[in-house]
Amino acid sequence: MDLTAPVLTGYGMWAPVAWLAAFVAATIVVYLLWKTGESSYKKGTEQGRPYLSGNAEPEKGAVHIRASNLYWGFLQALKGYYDAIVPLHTGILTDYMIWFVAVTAVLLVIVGVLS
Amino acid sequence: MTLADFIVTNSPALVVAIPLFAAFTCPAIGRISAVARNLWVMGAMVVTAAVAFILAFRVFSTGTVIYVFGAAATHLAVPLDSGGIPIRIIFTVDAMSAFMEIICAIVGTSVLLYSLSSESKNTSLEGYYALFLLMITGVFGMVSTGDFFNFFVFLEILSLASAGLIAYRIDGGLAVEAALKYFILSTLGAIFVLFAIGIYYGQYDALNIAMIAQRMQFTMLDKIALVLLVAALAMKCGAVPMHFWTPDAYSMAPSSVTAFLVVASQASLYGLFRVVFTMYNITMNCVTVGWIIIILGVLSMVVGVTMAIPQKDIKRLMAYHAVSQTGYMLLGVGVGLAVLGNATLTSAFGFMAMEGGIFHIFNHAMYKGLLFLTAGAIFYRIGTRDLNKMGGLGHTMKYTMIFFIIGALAIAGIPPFNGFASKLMIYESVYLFNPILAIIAMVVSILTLASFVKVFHSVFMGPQLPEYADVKEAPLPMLIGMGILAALVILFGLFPQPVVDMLVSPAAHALADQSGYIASVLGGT
Amino acid sequence: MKKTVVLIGSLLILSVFLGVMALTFTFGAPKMTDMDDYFLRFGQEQTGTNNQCTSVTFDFRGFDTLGESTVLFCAVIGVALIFRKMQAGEEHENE
Amino acid sequence: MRMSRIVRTAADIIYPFILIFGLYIVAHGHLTPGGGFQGGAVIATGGALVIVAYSYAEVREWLSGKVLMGQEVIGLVGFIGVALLALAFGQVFFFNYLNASGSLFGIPVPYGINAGELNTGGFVPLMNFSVGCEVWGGLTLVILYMLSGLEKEGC
Amino acid sequence: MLWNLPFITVVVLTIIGIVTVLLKKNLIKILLGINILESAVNLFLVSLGYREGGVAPIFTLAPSELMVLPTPQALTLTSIVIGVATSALVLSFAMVLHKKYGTVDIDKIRRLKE
Repeated sequence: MDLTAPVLTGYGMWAPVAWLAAFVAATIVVYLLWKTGESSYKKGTEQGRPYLSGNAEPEKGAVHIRASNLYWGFLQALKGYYDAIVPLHTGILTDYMIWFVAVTAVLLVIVGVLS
Repeated sequence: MTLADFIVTNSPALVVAIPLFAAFTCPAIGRISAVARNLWVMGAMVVTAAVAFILAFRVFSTGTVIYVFGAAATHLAVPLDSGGIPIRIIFTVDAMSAFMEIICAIVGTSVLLYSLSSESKNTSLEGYYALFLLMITGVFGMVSTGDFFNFFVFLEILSLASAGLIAYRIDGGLAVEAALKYFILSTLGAIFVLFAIGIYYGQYDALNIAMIAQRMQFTMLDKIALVLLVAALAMKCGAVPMHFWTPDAYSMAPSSVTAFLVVASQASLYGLFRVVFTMYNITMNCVTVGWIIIILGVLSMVVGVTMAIPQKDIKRLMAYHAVSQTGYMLLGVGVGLAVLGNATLTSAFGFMAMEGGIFHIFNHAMYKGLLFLTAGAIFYRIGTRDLNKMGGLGHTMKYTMIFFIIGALAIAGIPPFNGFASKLMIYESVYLFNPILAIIAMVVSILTLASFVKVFHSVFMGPQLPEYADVKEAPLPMLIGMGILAALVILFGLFPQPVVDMLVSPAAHALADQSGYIASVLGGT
Repeated sequence: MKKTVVLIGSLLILSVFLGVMALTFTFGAPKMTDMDDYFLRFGQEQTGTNNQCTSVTFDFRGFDTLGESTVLFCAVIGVALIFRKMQAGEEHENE
Repeated sequence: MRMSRIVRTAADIIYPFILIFGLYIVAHGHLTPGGGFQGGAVIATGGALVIVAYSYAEVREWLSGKVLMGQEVIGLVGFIGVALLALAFGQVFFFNYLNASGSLFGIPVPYGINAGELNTGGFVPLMNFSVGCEVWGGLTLVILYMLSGLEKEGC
Repeated sequence: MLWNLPFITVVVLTIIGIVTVLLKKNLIKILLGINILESAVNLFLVSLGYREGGVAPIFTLAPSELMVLPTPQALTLTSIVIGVATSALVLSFAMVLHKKYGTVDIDKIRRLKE
């Protein structure tokens, strides 16, 4: 049995090993290109330090971006959707059971009557 | 009869009997010493996994295996004097069941190894391990039984054991609240399932799945029973809009239990597929039911991933992702169901969609279990699940970070990990069925990647925070448990085609082939 | 308000379909009885019990009974875990 | 709190009869209505009567959870062991190897209405006994654990 | 319709149980509703197995050879025990929640949401 045979999806194919070989080759090429550039980087000089337009560098804990600050824009863009979908998750068990019974009823109508 | 023959002959019974016996004796063994208890439980789990692999090998090499409880011979499904009806409880292990058993064996072993150290500091652990083994028993029984009332019994075993384990850490009542929600909902679902069983019994006087399938006429009562079963089992596997118990239960349970709850929910998914494919194959209106499952799947994908993005609790976020990944399986298999009546479409893309969905079950069990275990390791070390309080753990927990990266890339469908292979199969076959569904699936995959980038950044990246300066790496058994799953994720990502050939494609064919299932139980028809 | 409408509607639909179910079955005359006739005819010789309910419960469907005792065991262990005496700091997953 | 002397004396007197009745139901499970679960439930009801008559603290002095848990484990292990013995005999799991074997519970029963013979039933009476033992222990244990939760609650 | 009265009773019991489960706010009453549903299912199973004029399927001094179907009674036995186990677990959950939250009102047990 050929381990590296591709997955034929009927529409295309997927050969992970070949993909990995191409990936490694591309990485080597990129590395060679990167080696050709001459390095003007000097350790321990001003280059190493961040330049915050003259301001003092804040200490480590302050620069860490907390999780709730990420994707603020995404949440704002979809605000209407989230205002609709989040309140559905009321922690009340009764609502959950009403959802269950209502879905059962809707499926009963769909399967029992319409088909 | 040598031991090997004995094990091979009785493997369908032993795969359930060994964990049952170990669970029954666990409270007594726990009295002796903790080491003896751990050795006993781990040995039982390893033996069970070995027997499950033997059974799966037998199934994949020689076809469907049946085991008749209490008959004169293991394969004597239909007594000679009974006029061609099966009267006893029959385990019918076909390729799909063997596939699910492989999943349960792998995840159960690694998760139990993980919990040996993650739960080591708690009280009354013999009860914990007994319930854990009973969960494993429930999954094995659900996926390998061929009797519908027996399926219900194992469903209840799974529900009670899961509820008891979700409430294991009282956690100021939060865990008990989550367990209560999960348990009352699943009890309601189980009552619906029992109603459906009564309907089948009253019509056909049969409890065997093959017998019901052979006598199926799709009357009005069968429609009602189908709806009850589909609703109950879809609720049990956490499909939107019946997914509300999922984030609560997954986030409040101990992480090892959560990683196995994923497999437990997929056992209900297996039950759903078994009902629609084996009991009502083409006697029902495949297009309607297929579209119902597809719509449930699309809703699960979209709502799950969009609800996951603003979450603050890491395990809750992963639980919403579990809902969203369940949608992929429902989508793939639903497409396969919708075109089941049409031979040309089925051969064109129906089987590919089903194979994608079934392969995704395997992959999802692996990488979602891995992600929950990494979340548990982080929680074990720093004592909080709040993403806003984390940061800079990559400096200290390097192996955990590597495992998390593997799992996150796999769930986001980044090549060359295993999530990509199954998602690609789903995308391309679903695109031939309906392009919009494929596009929705791709968008959901992108959102999954975005959400996990957020988690990775806020947990591992950034400067080392002063409060976590002395955090150590997770203990070794936890790392081993995670490593098994991570190695499987990479392995099945690199060599998907052999897996598809050996496991997934036989499973899909066994699922779609109703007459073969009936013939394997009732003899040639 | 919306909730009550959904509730009443689904209850009506459920009652209608369950009523159809109730009127389809005929009480006292089961459609097919072949499996149970087998139990009644051969149960005594094959299991040696006069009580056919017991023979079905413990012999023909004995595995269900094992699962049923397992369910009771699950409940007992679950209750024992709920009411166990917890040591300090055990309530969180933290070491 | 413990109840009055009348209730306690009545419970003392009634409990043996409940025990005998439950054991009768268990033992004749394969001949008459009843069986392991019913008999075990009856005996557990007697246990509940005693626990209600005397106070929880008093009952815990003679009756520890370990004993009941051991009883339940013995019942379950006996059940699955009786079923697993069939494998040891080279038979199928849950095969009724004792029926019509002439040995214990092994008298063959022909088809038809008969007066009932206690020494029949294959392994069904053994399973009845083990299940009765398990249900007896389990239900009493549930009551005891719930009362312990109440005690901790302080009400 | 009188000969179908048991099945109609099953429907009535089911609706009563679902209404109890969905409308009551007390956890204990919700559990009672679930128990009503379980008894409805048990009645359904048992009445499915009834045969006109049949006696209990026990051959010990049986009055006649015409007996009702034994299987539904076995299934009912199993589901009864499962119901007992369910009730025990839910009641202990309710006790712990009452101890921790100070209430069994299902509207107030909602610390886990969104």
